Amino acid sequence: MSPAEKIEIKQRSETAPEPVIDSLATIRDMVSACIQCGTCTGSCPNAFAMDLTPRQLWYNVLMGEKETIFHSKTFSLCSVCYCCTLRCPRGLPLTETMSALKQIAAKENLAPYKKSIQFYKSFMESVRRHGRVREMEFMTLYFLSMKNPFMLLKFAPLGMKLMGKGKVSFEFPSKGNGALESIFRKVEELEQR
Amino acid sequence: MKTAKINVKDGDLLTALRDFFRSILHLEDISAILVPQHLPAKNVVMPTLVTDPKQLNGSDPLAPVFPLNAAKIVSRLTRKPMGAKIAVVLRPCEIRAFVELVKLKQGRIEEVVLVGVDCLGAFKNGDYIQIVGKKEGDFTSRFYTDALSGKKLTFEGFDLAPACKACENPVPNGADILIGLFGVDTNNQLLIQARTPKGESLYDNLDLSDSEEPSERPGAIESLIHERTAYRDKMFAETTEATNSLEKLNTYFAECINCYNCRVACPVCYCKECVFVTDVFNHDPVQYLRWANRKGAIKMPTDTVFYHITRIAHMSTSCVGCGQCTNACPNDIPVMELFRAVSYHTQKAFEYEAGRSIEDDLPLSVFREDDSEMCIRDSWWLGLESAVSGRP
Amino acid sequence: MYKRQLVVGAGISGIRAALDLAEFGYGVTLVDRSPHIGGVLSQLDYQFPTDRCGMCKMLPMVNRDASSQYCLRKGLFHENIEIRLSTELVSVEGEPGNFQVSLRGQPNLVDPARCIGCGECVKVCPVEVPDSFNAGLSGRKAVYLPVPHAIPNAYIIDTNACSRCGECEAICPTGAIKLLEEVRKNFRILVVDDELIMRDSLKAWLEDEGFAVDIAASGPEAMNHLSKQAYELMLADIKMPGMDGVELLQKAKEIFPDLSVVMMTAYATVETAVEAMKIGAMDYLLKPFDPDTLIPMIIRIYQDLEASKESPMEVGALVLCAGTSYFDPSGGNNTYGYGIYPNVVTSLEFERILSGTGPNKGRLVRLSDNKPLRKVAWLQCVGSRDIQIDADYCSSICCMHAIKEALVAKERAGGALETAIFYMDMRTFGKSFQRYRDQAEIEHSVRFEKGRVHSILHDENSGDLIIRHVDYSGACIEEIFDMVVLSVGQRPALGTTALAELVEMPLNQWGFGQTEPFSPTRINKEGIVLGGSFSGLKDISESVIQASAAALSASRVIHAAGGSLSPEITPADSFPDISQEPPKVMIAVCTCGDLLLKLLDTEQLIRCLKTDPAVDQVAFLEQTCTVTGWENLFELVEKHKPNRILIGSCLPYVFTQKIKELGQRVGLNPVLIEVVDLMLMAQSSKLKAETPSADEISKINSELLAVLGTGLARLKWADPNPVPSEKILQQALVVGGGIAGMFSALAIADHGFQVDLIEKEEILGGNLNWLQRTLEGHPTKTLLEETVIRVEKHPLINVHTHSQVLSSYGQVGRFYSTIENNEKGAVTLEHGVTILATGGAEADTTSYNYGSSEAIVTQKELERKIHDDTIDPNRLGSIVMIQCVDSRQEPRNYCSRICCTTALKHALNIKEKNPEINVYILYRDLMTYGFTESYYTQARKAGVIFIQYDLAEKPQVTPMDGSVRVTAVEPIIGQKIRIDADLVVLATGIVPKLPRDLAESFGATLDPDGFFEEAESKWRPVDSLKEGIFACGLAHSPRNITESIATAEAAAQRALRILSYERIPAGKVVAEVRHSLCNLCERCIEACPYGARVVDPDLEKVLVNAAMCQGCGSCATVCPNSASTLAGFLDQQMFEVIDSALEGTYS
Amino acid sequence: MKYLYYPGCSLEGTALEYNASTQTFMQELEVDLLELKDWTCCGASAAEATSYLLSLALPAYILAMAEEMDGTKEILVPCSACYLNLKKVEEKSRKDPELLDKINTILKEKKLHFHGQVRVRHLLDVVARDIGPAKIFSRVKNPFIDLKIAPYYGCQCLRPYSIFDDPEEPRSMEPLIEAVGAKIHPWNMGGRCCGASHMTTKPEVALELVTAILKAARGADAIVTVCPMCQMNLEAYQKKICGKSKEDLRMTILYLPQFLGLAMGLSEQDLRLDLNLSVTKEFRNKL
Repeated sequence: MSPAEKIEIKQRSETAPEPVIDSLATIRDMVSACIQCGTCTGSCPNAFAMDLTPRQLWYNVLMGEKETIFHSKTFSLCSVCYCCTLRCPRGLPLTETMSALKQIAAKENLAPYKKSIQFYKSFMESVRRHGRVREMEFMTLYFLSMKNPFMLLKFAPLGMKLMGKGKVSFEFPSKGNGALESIFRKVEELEQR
Repeated sequence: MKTAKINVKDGDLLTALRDFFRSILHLEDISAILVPQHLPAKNVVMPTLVTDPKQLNGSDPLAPVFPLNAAKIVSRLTRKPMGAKIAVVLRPCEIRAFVELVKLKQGRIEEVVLVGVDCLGAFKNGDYIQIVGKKEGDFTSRFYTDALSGKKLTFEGFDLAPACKACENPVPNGADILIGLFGVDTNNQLLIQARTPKGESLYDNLDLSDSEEPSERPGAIESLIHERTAYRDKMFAETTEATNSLEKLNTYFAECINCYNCRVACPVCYCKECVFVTDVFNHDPVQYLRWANRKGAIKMPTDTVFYHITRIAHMSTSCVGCGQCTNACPNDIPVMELFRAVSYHTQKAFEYEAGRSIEDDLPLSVFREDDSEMCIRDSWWLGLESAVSGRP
Repeated sequence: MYKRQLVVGAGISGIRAALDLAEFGYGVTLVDRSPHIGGVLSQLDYQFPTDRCGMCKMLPMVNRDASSQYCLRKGLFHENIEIRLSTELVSVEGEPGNFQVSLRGQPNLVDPARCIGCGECVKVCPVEVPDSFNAGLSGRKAVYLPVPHAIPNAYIIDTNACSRCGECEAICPTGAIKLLEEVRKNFRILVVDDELIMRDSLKAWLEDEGFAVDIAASGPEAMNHLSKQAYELMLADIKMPGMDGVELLQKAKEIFPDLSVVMMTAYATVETAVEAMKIGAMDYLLKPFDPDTLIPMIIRIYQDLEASKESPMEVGALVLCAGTSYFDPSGGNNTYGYGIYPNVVTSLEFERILSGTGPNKGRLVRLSDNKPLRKVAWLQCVGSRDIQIDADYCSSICCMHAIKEALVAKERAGGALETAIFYMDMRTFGKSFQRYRDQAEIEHSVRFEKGRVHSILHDENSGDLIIRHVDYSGACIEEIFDMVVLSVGQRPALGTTALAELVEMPLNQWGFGQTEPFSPTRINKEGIVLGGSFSGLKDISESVIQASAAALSASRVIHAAGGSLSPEITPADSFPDISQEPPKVMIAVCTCGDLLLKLLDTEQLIRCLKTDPAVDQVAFLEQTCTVTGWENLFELVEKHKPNRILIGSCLPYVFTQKIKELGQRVGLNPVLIEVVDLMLMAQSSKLKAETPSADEISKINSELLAVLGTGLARLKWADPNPVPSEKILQQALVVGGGIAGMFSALAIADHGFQVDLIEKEEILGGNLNWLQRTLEGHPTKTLLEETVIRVEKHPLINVHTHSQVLSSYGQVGRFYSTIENNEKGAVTLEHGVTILATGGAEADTTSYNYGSSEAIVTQKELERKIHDDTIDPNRLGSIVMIQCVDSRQEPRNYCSRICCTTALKHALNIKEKNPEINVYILYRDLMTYGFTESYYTQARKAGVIFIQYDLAEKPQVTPMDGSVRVTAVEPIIGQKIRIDADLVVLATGIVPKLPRDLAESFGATLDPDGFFEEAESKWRPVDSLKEGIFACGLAHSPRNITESIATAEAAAQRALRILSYERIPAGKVVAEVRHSLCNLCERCIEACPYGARVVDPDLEKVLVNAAMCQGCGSCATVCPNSASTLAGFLDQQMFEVIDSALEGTYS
Repeated sequence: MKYLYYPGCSLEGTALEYNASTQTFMQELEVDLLELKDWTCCGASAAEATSYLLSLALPAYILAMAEEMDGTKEILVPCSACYLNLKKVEEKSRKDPELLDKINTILKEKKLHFHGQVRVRHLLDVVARDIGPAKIFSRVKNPFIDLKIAPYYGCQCLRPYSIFDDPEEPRSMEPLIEAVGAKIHPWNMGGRCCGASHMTTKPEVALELVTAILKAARGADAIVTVCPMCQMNLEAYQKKICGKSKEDLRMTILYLPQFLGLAMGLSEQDLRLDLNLSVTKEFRNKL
């Protein structure tokens, strides 16, 4: 069900909407008791950088405004500090809702979030392969996936510094190698259902 | 506002006025006219209730004297239905006093037509007798000629009464029919104005021809009021200075003998019997002794200042400043001066002006249970205190 | 005989219920667990909308002399009310109409009868604790005054804080303090423990508390003690060698079944202890324990046992008015830094800061650094509407409280104060609230910021507070405030759960009292009713209404149980007529031990007093407060036979009853006996020297003379004539046969009085004829049917349908109303009181293109159409509801209170039938006050979309082909939205149906919106200023069914207070007219606020209705020559009183 | 005292010194740490951003492994991100049996079953409550009377589960810092978010947050942290931030065990102070 069938929001963004899976319903249930008091926005350390405030994001979730939601960078800017969750007078799982939106974006590989998605996916790929994560590998995977190896240069000074301290290793982690593959597979299997 | 002019021959205002009164009395629905007249005896001027037009020959609303404020008379005439309509010729302060009495349910306005004459002022009663007692002939015309030509109104060393000199209401604005002198070429004309619907219906029956108000009139009135206000403010300042402590107030009323003449003369003091002559102030003999004991000596009679303050408390919101109180005082206490000074502030505090309009509610008459902010006593004391202390 | 009634809780509703019952003639016992009456109101000085107090307006209006006319915040003195403070209800037995209750009073270590309030004890007390009266903002000693203003205001001792140092006991000049009560010595405790240290410390602790303690080291030794000496209580250890505690318990109980035993146990043997309770132990103590847990428990046991010795009190019904308490913001996620940042205060604390008796003496400065307040913020919904802290409800009162505080603070600051209120919805749902809010915003520039503030930052250096909030554009704004006030919400009162368990009443999910559907007061248990905010969250006026309704329900219980109906009026005692005798006064001065004699020159005093020939005798007596002293006085009176008695002593208020007795014994009308307070004078003289100088003595003499002189002056003029009374026609007229009218008619008829019930329509029921069910889901049909049957079958109710009142005149006790029936024509009914229950209706509208399309309906039409299936939610795709149609804006600038909940009701109902439907509610502020808030949450959860709109940009409604297009500005996203709806529902609000001219003919006035105008919106909410006229239901104000019933029962209660008397006596203080002086200027008629005066044109006289006159004195004030006078305040009398008072200041 | 020990990936990489100092510190206080065998990644913040189920399955796997271990049921976690991930599973599975079933379906793959019997403890929780300031005070060798310390808690050890401290006004580090003689820098940034997860993808946002924290810390001699992400964020970008804001915002950032360890007389080498990216000269001089 989409409650927004008969509602039209003007001043739509110019870019054409990308296909989005129609699974907003569960997410809407997470925030349906929202009374739009704005506590979340006031609490959010990253609100200053967001295009929609969290309050506006929830409103769009309630209204089923997929296109607005997935053109906004708001949820990708959530740094999972849980301030809003803690303070919401309705006790809504707001941080988890942000994550749920991230998950949709990741599943759908939505273009606006490419950077974050690739970052996380690279990380998880590293974990999947080795059981533990090694910064060097995962950063390389990330920069490669971004098809921009030059990005590496931006982080080079820090990387060099860390390498100097022996904190970034070129070795892959030895222990637990491949230990998590079966778990990843099973999760994927369950999520397909 | 319907306006007309009637002709005056040789500057004889009185004749023209008498003719006009006759024409009013001739009207079908006017049964009588109350007008000040020279009485044959002793050359005094008193209100007379006239039904026969011939009996208007001595009428003289311009004589500079009014031994009593006629509002009291009109109140007596109208307390209950009379079954007929009368016209009453009054000074502005009398009209204003009557308006107050109507609001106090002491008179009814339904059966009267108020005819007001521009007021040139008056002398104290005693002074007037002194002046006219020695004069041959028509003092009134000498007076109004001087008054209207702006000469100094001092006769035999007697000046106009202070109340009149301080009166900023020389024009009878509340009258149904106004007879205008200020700014009018009184050698030839008198101004007649119908100021109310009641006045208009009378006017319509009077065979008058419509005309314009002379353009000089507003200016003339304004300058007169300006002069009076200046006098008044000076009087307020002096009075305040003379009464701004309890001690000074005692001195101010030192000569008072509790004769209560001032309250009898006061047009708005309407009580059947003043509380000061009732048993409330008929103290036990032992009480006097106790008071005397307390201080070693007390002035007799007691309660003099208390009396005046109480009268101010009761009546200052309705005081029209006619000055009859001062007139009535056997010991020449300037009662009016203090009354007016206090009234000015109390009336201002309530945004009320005594006698201005029948429509304005009397102050203090509306009281609600949940309205504890302005307690009756508080607000009154506020006025008195500021008046006495001279603070705004 | 009249049954006594018990009112639990002496807050505002408890006082109201007690007064209502007492005025009705019941004896009432009013208990409160705190040491003062007034509840939280004793801490609140100002009430909106007047921004003043006004509590005194609750004082009885009929039979006024039964109650002292004192400030109710200071004290309540009614001859039918017994007040027991620091007292709790501990048990309830029996059945409705016949309960036996036991009460437990905290023993008072200060004897209130002896305490003279000198405060010497406070000076020496070494213990300082936070003062709860000032919400902890200031400190107080362990011995203290519970409130600064009570009368009598005896000091009390905080037993928890008191260190028992004895300093106060030593310094008390009247011996009023007894720290260790003698009686405790009679309470013997046996401590049995095998550990020596345990035995010894217990003995020491308990003996410190004044108990008599013996110790035993083993079971056999204990048995030995028990056989020799009677014990009240035994503390027995469980684990002892040989005979263990349980065995000891068993043996002891066999021989001494009445012995109370408390087991002492370590954690390991808790189960044994629980078992022990099954065989007769009363409780157990878990080791290790400290004195702080042990002592209160033992004292409680002691008090319970002492209380159980008193025979339980017989009462007819219980009215529980236990109130609520405030949320404590320091617990949980204290994001506002309450208790950490000194300038974050609660609304109650701010109230104390505003108060002249507060920690700042009313100066508007910060407590932390004395900085004057220039900018203050209020944060709403602290502890309310917060699911995280289990408060899915609105506390109902905080919005108005915050506005009031802002306005009072602004006034106090002379305008030099910036105020901002941060809120989610401004819940201005009560009568006149919306205009008050608008005025605050427009005229007084109180800033209203929509948005919830999540946390406060603190500037350590300046003490200022930084608030970060978000506006609609999403911009974050940081603002600095001097002080932040947290508008704390309501919580169940302390002890609610225990009380509920005691009377076996249910609590709702948040712990508040739960009443039966449609009843504001009744619970599932007959004979026990709830009043005030105990059953939910209410402001003063609703609490007062509810309390009166509770009084009615309680009285009904008595009636059902066979209580008598009309109060037995004791015939007025006849006393010898002394009106012709000259005054012969006896002055008796109580010397309070020898305290006064030390300060006085008695010879000189007698000489001075006797200069007044009215004074016959001057006597000095010792301790008139004691029985002996009083007997001495009686003998003197017998001997000298004065015709007036003046007593100089302390606390005149406690003498009322004694004076009555004395009068009866010596045959003197009690009005001729007067008591003046000498103690006040003795204290204020500040003279405590053992040997005062001659100058000082003469000064005290003249002060004393002034006090006695004023009393003498009053007494000389006292008028022994009987007070006038007015005859009452014991019948009522109820206008309007809706639910409110029917309920009030039933309430009156059930008390045995005849009622005429007038209904305009063909059938009874009013709005209930179309309503289907409530938000909570209760069907209204059953209620309607049952009520109509009860009304129609009631032998004392005459139902006049198809009838209207044409006109009415008269005064309380006898009104004449002309009723016109469609067929039968006009008849005139006579009645003693009138209840206006003329109801209200959904307002008509032409807004939003109403009428142009069938798809645009009102909420009422929706209810009907859903019921008769003309609207089928399953066939609709989307519905838009628009709230506040024509409401909350001029000219109808009031909230109709029910529309938001009605919208929720329908939205939830529709969503239930068709979950796929889209429901949009366009609202301004959602008024889901109280527990209805949870339905708002439910609606949100059900997927209803809420869109707020602003008056400046109202939604647009355009009928289209087959649908209705609604456009509105959505403020959150700041965009215009468009909804094509299948149905648009308008909430047009309620308009009253009482025509202004009819109201005026009854003598009632209407407010600007046409609702009934109360005598006083908070304290006399269902009364008209004109006595004998009451209103209820929608004629009074918009409200739901249960709230309407509350007003109906309250109005009935207020009416019954009059109806139950054949004649109602006026008060002693009544105005009179001295016709010979009267000029008929009628200023007194205009001045009389109660309409008690009329001018009779035939007699040409001004007449006063003595029962309606409240003795306020307005008439006497406006009358210039004292033609209008007030009994007891004659000019001469007042002059003499003033004169005597001056005596003291002149010399 | 004995705890299971889950260091997490960061402590093998960028936060080597946290691992080293924690172990040394605990050893000094006679606390045994039994490191989990074959521990795997908890999913960090990446798992939750990609799959809800995965974000629970990964930590559940770790806890299930922990349940297999003998000796104690308490698992000490120094990394706040790991702590939260593990805690979340502990809490959620306790409240939601259905979810627990689902998780166990996944763990079946590894022939493990999670019973919900281990208790996840943050390092700070253990230091503050189990060890306590008194014990630390008794071990102090170099009291830091001249130091003023800004305690920084970050988010995830406080929120959303407020187990051992106030999530809004955290104070648990203060008695510990005071126990070694140092003073507390008065600030209210201790629980503020540093934006760690954004540093790679949205550095402009994260830098803003870090700048605010560093500015508020001015006046302190060091910031003490309990999370490798916070530590890295606060120490690694100082140069960049100083350049951007044109202010000297350099600040020593130490892990809590490092700081307390120093006072207890442990060597800089043992505490691996050499691995810290930002220890100022001024701070060293005060030691």
